[in-house]
Amino acid sequence: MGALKLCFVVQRPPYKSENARLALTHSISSQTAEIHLDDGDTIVPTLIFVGDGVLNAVKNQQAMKHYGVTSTENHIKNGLLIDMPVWICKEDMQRLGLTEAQVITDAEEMGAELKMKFASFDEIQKEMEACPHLLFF
Amino acid sequence: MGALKLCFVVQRPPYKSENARLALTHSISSQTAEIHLDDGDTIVPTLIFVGDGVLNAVKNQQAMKHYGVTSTENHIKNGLLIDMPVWICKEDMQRLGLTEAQVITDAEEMGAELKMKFASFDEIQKEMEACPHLLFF
Amino acid sequence: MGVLTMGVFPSLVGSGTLDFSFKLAEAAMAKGHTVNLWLSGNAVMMAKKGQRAFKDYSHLEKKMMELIGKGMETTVCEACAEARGYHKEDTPPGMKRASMDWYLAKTFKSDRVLHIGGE
Amino acid sequence: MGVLTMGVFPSLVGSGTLDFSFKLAEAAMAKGHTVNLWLSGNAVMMAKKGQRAFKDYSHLEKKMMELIGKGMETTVCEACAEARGYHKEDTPPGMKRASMDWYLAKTFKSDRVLHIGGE
Amino acid sequence: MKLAVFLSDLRRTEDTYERLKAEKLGVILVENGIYHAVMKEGGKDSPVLNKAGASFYVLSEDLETRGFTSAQVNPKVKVVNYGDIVDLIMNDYEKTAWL
Amino acid sequence: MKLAVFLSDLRRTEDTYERLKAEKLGVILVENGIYHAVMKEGGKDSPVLNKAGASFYVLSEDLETRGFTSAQVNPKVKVVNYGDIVDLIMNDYEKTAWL
Repeated sequence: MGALKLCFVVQRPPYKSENARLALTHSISSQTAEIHLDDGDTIVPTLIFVGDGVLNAVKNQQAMKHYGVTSTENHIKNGLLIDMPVWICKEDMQRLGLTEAQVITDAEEMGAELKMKFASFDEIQKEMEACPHLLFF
Repeated sequence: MGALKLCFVVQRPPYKSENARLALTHSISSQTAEIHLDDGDTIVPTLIFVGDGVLNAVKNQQAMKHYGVTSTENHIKNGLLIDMPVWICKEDMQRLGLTEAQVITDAEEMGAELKMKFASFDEIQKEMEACPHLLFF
Repeated sequence: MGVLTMGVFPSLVGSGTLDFSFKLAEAAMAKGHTVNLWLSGNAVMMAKKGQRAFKDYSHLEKKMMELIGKGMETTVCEACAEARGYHKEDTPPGMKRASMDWYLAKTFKSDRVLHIGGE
Repeated sequence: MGVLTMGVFPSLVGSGTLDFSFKLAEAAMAKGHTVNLWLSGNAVMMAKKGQRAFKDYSHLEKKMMELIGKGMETTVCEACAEARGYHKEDTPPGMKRASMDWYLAKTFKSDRVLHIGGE
Repeated sequence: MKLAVFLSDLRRTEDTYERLKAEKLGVILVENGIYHAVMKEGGKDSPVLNKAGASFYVLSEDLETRGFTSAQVNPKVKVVNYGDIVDLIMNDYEKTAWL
Repeated sequence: MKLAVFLSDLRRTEDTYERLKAEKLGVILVENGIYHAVMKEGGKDSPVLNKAGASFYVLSEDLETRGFTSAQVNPKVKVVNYGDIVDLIMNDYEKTAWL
């Protein structure tokens, strides 16, 4: 019986490729990983947005309206809804001129209790040290 | 009856993607474009390497040996062989520290008469002005 | 009214470039222009029938068929398709397969060419 | 001897990343390690049988079949494949199809994970 | 020449843009290129907007897809839609360059 | 942590590399990352090689594919093959990061 921590780190903006989307779908799939594991074993993900990756967390994305696809906003909120920790680097937000008002802070409207964590890169570094495997997107 | 000049401009290094390879195969296909054109009409390409694109012209690429694929070196020489003008930006070579000895200057061993043209960006700019359509890769 | 030839190269499932080119083609045709579309490199993914629509991916087959129906001449790079295992029978109806010289020849009588390269 | 799980995401016809991962897998197996390979995103292109070999493209089907024959467990992301129109009957023999949780579960008993993301 | 340049990335991997000259230059920001119209990295305008003599355009659909609105767009940049881009290509400029 | 970082591009689009810390850091240059081992842009070493305390490796197959040889490699960088990279991953480092 054990828990394996995995860090999913998104470094690039949304929509250029599937990159961020795949980070989101893969991290969320940790919920069902136990069907392949021994009893009691679990995968415990942390989803982290750093660098230009913080642009994935901008609110009010109209991807469905204009292109008929789910937004990364929607995916992030789904992550919070299943109680997956979602972290965003606050230094990077500041560098890119993003305020807290512009980014996702919670998914209360969907009934999620967990909130986005605004983390320093130092905290993110410590989380990466605590994860045996790192998955950079 | 007329000739249409097209500039094919390669801006990126080889092997990361098909990018440079597609520039080469498409520009070389100008040779057979006339089957789709009226009598006497022709497509006249200039293939230009700028920026990091000049790395495509480095000699002695061992792509076939290691990965079983044709090198961009080989493609460039094929271009010279069909008398397609191939230009390389000399300022970019200098910036990246490439000497003339390191890059393709001709394809004499294949029987090509045409040689690589080492051009300044000013000359390249003029060639782009002379082409009605620009194809950047 | 003019002729616009677009060559689309790097696009893929999950990238916005094919979406962009189809929307631009639609807007150009709505204004009475003629549009030719060349799909090469990874953009030949449009040459595969039977792509399943997921909300996570833009699904462009319907839009493409609609534009072909309205007269957009759409041709896919034959070698690029074969290299990916997309054979003649995979090609959606109305889409042509040709070698690269088709694209170059199309530029001859075009007023504008928008060549979407990159990686 | 250890277990190495690789996840390959962005690779495509014409990119070197799939070549890299297959060569690395081969080298690891030659040294007695066990290798698991997860193909997701655009790397699911390996899930299409019948890709024609051109000298311009690295053609990896043979190498992959060889490695699968030597025991490399190779699984392709089912949804990513379906979105591209690659169905069960397109999958080369010996390759598995699964949902994403397969990959995460494999990391559990792996000594090392090499996750090749990017664009 | 009258040239319409398309930029579709935030982090560019070419430097052709900085060196290209045109009597009349239009810069059309699409896809992830839209970030150049709305972000002030380190408090400054994107260097893309420093190109002298150019006219700048940004695609509204791509802005909104990424969570931004016209109100956030740099005053140097005009917000356009797909139809406007068709007119720019077919009427206002003679050549295009997707960099 | 003991971390092996893989760089596969000449023009990078992330800045994670500059910020990541590790007690023991190996930087493995593969694919177009090999240019950092052989080019002196503007006469200078690639900034990638300035990472303090890191060990640098470059894949010989990828060097040669692009027309370069071991003789041209910066003395800071050790030339390795695929088998060596396996040993680096499995024996010398605990985690990997493909950036």
